[in-house]
Amino acid sequence: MASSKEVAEESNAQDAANDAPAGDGVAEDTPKGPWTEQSITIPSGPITAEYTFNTYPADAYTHEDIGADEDALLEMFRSMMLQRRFEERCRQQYQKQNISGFLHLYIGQEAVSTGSVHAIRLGEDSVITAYRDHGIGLAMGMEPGPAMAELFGKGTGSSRGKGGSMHFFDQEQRLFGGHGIVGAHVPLGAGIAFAHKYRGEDNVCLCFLGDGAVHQGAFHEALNLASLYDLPLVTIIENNQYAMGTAVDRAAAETDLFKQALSYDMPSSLVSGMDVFSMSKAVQEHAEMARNGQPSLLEVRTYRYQGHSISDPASYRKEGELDDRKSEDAIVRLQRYLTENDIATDDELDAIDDELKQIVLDAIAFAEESDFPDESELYDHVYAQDDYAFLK
Amino acid sequence: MASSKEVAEESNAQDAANDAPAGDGVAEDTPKGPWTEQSITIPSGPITAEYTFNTYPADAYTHEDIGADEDALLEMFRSMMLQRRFEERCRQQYQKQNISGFLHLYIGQEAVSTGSVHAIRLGEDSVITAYRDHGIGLAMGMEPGPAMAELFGKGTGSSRGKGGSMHFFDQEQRLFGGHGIVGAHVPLGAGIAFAHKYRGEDNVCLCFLGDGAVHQGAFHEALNLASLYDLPLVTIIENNQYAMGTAVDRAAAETDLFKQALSYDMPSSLVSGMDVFSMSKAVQEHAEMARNGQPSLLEVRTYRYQGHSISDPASYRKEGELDDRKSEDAIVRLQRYLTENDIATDDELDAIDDELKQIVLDAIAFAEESDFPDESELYDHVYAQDDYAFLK
Amino acid sequence: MAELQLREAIREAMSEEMRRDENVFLMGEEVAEYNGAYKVSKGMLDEFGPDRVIDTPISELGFAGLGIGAAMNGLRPIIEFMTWNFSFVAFDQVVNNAANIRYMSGGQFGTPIVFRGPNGAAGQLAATHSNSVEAIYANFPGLKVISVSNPDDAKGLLKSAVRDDDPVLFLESEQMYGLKGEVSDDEDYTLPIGKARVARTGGDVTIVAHNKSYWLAMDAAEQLAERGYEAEVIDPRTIKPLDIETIVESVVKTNRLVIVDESNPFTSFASEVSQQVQERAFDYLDAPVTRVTAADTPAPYAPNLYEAYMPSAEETVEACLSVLYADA
Amino acid sequence: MAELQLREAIREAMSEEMRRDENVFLMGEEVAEYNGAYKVSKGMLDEFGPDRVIDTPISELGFAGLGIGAAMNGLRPIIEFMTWNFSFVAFDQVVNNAANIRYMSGGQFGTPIVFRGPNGAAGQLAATHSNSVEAIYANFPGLKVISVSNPDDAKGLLKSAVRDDDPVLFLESEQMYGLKGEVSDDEDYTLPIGKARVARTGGDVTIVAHNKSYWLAMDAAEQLAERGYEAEVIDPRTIKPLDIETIVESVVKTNRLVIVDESNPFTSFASEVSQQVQERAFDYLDAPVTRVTAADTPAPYAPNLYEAYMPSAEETVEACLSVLYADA
Ligand SMILES: Cc1ncc(C[n+]2csc(CCOP(=O)(O)OP(=O)(O)O)c2C)c(N)n1
Ligand SMILES: Cc1ncc(C[n+]2csc(CCOP(=O)(O)OP(=O)(O)O)c2C)c(N)n1
Ligand SMILES: [Mg+2]
Ligand SMILES: [Mg+2]
Repeated sequence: MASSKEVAEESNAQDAANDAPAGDGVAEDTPKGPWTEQSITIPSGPITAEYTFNTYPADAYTHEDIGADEDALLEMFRSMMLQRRFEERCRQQYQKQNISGFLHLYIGQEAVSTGSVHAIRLGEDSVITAYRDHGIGLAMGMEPGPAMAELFGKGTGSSRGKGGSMHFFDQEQRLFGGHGIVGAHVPLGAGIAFAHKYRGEDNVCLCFLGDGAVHQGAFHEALNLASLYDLPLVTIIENNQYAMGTAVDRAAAETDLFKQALSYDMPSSLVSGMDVFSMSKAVQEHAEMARNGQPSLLEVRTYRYQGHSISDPASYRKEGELDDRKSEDAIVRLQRYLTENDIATDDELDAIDDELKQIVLDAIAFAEESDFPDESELYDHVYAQDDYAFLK
Repeated sequence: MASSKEVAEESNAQDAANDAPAGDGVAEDTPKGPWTEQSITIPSGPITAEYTFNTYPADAYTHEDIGADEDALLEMFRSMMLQRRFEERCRQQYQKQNISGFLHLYIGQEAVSTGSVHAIRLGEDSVITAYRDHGIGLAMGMEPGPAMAELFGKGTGSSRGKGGSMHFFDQEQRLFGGHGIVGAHVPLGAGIAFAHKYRGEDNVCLCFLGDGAVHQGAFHEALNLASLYDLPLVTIIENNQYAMGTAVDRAAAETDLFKQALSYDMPSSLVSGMDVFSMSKAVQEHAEMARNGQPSLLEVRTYRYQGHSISDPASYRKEGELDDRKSEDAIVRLQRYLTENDIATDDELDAIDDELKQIVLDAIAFAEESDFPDESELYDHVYAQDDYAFLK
Repeated sequence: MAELQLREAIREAMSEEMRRDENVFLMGEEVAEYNGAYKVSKGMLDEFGPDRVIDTPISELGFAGLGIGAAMNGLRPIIEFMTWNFSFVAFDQVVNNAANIRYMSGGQFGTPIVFRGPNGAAGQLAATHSNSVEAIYANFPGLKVISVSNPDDAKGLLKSAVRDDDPVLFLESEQMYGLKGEVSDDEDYTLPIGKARVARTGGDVTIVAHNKSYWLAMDAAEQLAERGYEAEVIDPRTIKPLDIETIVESVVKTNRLVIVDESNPFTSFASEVSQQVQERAFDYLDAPVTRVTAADTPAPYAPNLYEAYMPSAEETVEACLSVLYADA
Repeated sequence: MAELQLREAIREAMSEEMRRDENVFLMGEEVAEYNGAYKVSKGMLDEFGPDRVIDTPISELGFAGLGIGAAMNGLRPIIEFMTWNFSFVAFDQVVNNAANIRYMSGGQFGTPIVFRGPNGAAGQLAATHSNSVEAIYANFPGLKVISVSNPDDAKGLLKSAVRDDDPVLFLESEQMYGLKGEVSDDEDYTLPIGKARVARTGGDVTIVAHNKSYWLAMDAAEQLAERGYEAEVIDPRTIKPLDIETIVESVVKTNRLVIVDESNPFTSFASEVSQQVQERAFDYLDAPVTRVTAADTPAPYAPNLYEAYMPSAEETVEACLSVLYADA
């Protein structure tokens, strides 16, 4: 594929021609010695560099293009619909005060999680994300019961009630969290990828972050390290247009976030997050690159329908903006695809939906019936050695 | 001038044409409302972007090109020569144990400090740098006596003996330090520029950092803020090829450091740090941009002749590398220019050199004769209110 | 006097100082268009405009440093951390730059800057969003640290902080932003940094408590009164410089000290007060200085664990009874 | 037993653990090609190769986080901070990620990682390069903090740290790297984390001191002996979890405690030891717990100011004499 990297190297070759600073790519091949390979002689003419970025627009791929059979398609539908139904209930349960603390809903972005999970080797590859983590958790197969119980702060919760909404983890499925400090999990993603490479596995790590997290130094340091060490990492910016109340273009001097890859000699692409096929296609191709030792960056344009958190009225939106985005809805899009291509009827899909609604109700029942953790658990999991004497 | 920024906007215009993400530059003009101006519709074809970077090679400019008369040229020679003679003595004084702590010498990079100072309004514009700060301090007119006394830790030192080698400050000349934590002073530079703009002054801040500091998050956060707020800041990377023992191309995934500007929609240029004329020219043009509200980045290719600090044997260099670089020496280059253009004779220049050597000896004498600070000064300058009762 | 919420008192202090001195500006995440994540800066963008009330990207390290640089160059920034938890990504800027530049420059450059925001646990926000930072920052010479428990102190001390020539860290509380109290409306109302407030006098036991913990202490004092014990409650208000004299004076009278501090206990502010008091009032102490703090664990999410984690009025009463050698 | 420098003992511990367990690797600035800024990792690149001894850019925040992620995914990283001063740009990773992930995930993911490097002032390096960090990090539940004073403890405790399933911060000393001492050459030589060492027994006064300060304490003990006073010197070795029992046992015997800690005093480790001892041994104390620390100022560069800034054996002797109510 035409990637910014290759083109960058072309343009560098060309630079070299008019004897510009050489040495690009040297970081990739281990240098012969610890010394610099760079020239300090400055070329006379201006230096030009041209870059190309792949795009993955919506409505551009069929299910064959992403290697999904009909069962897989229905799985995708189930996955996205489950996320939405689950979170619709979360809102209600928060109002009922069964859920407390922060609650960040993912509604509108479901194609990103579902498409990405479809593209990887679930259970072998690794995933890490920020605090808006219900969607990816469910997409990866976390059980709705323990997930809801975590939101209720129950002992049966996926994190035993210790983490809550921002801290979904699943050791089995290799979801490494669920992290609350913006950008701070991106270096962790690089480290998870590092461990895969260190052990010689051909697994990758997907690291999701928000558009706002691009402005944390941690993101930049991690991307340079990932590129320098050729880590099997796909960094995925879920650009849902806002960081809390701050529009992406009020925070980023360069509003095309995919261009951040240029500083790290990394390929990057721009993807529609409103089409699960586009997401799957993009992540498949970039995960493959990662397996071959080439980290990359994806900017996904998507949209969150709800406020930043349950308490945010989101009055910063432009009038009509929300409806406008909703007209792009990824679930509706897949629904249309399934029916128009006679893969499923509306009735069949409604039946699945009803089933999912029931699953969510059962999850709530499970959470309600579960007990809060035993008080002694306050002191568990602070250290591997539980119940350290000095703690009390 | 053709800058990456303009080209970037071109290429964005063109992007917009094939309806790619709009909104670039929106950060510049205050947006009409808090909402996003960005599109989430992804263009079908790949996106291409072309960038151009100006270069300022060595031996490309005459003294007329940089608006320097003969006096100014001799001033430049004095400035560079003073830095070198001063630091040659520093090494000796360190071995005599009159200087302690860390000592980082600037020898080889003198054209960067002298050329930059020639290009700005000294005393009105502001400057901040890292710990390799003797050169810029002397170039800005710090007196050799108090400078040397600071290295000796004497009460007559420029920072009263409290800072030492890494912490040269000069309130008069507007040198804001002298900072020891790599990269941590770059946000300070943005803040100094912010204050200039806030007060409506047309002054700028030059912020110098090393090639190694590019890998600190602080650098990236500061550049985005500078571009977002249109701060009068010129960020100058003194790429002397090594960060301690680490060659620039062993630390940077993208070894063309000037390309870091692309992430922040900022113009950037590549400059030879081995020619004081090229430095002056580049800083003049970019300082002018800054006065007009356009921050920018300069990558300067230069070289440090000494080890990282006095204790570093610098065995990481390639064989012959040092001599190779020394053949580019900026002082020799200016000397040649002055004699070849009959601006000064070798004898005249030697006379200046002898005078400077004596000035440095006098500075040492001044430092030697000065007293250490009074012990009570330990508690001064912790807070504005000196001698806070609670301190003791 | 007017009755104001804590958030309103803070806003009034900032607005008055910005009217008084045009070198004062407010910068932080969501402070302008959004009117503040907790509505502390509500309306300030309208009054002062986007040049003085400035939204930032999520770049604490960057804008904390920007503020320090601006302070070195003559301005008086107020930098809001949405919460103090997020100051940890800016930690180096605060402790190495803001704290040391005056000293390292031999007094040539000062850093008159205020960093402010809510501190401590604020409900079930889990481990990374419940940090109490006063002890950590107060360890660094060059910094001043204030932590307030009510609107009037908040206004008077924040105005002093803005006028102070040194870096001041000003700690508020998310859960107290709605707390109401009488506040002076004098435009020049300032309170001295470094002076504690004796909020309740009593001769039996001294309780030192700041920020939210102050209210636990007052509650405990009431309960003790019902049992016939009079507690003297002292709100230090300033963590550093600490008004140790006022505390020692009280302990000399009561001979007993309990410190309530919702931080994790190890190397906490409570430890410091204890050390200083036993050093200066050793012969007056009839019982060990006792602290009531959060558990030495990260903050859990589950409501019952969270309750067990946080210090309570009940634990404070128990601690007081134990130093009084009275049975609970 | 072999006589090794501190740096050699640390190197031996790392190398033995890397031979024992291939999941252990070393990462940091200048650790590989340059053989370590202080030559601690000399020769390790040659033995273990560039995949296990890894140079980094100057990105502490990035590679500290990378290490934590690698630890979550089954490796056992040793992350070297060139000095602990530079850990402040990585502060959030250490205190919010390394410390909390086990807790937040309900025990699903651990972070077995060692962060190590020299701590404290190391001569005239001025304010930003002389920080002592033990108190700051020990405030955070989930972290373990070790600070060593000699080669043998360094080897035994670093090996335990690498084998520990929790994040361990290991504090060394630039000025002690050349210090020689007898070191066990048992490949499985480990020392328990959380156990103090009684280095010198005496019945008159207890001195608690770690890292460089330990040697001040031993020096002071000699001087006191000449005056007829026998000091018991305890090296806590582990800052957290603190072996308070050993310290209290000694104080019960000596009835006097002096803590030497080269950190800035406010909310220091010394404050914590003081608080815990007076709480547990109140009735045994015949004098106030007294600390000998650095001045409450940034570290100055000038040699005479620096000397005045740092704690000394003389101040330690004075402090002991004062708690002994003997005149200096
Ligand atoms: C370092 C840090 N600063 C501030 C916050 C407060 N905060 C939580 S979420 C958020 C917005 C993040 O936006 P984005 O990265 O776009 O993710 P999204 O919420 O859109 O999914 C902010 C500022 C934080 N958690 N961490
Ligand atoms: C945050 C931080 N990490 C590490 C160090 C130790 N250190 C001091 S200078 C230096 C190398 C910096 O190299 P560069 O930025 O290229 O500047 P140069 O020394 O070449 O002028 C390092 C790693 C530091 N001072 N600060
Ligand atoms: Mg967002
Ligand atoms: Mg360099």
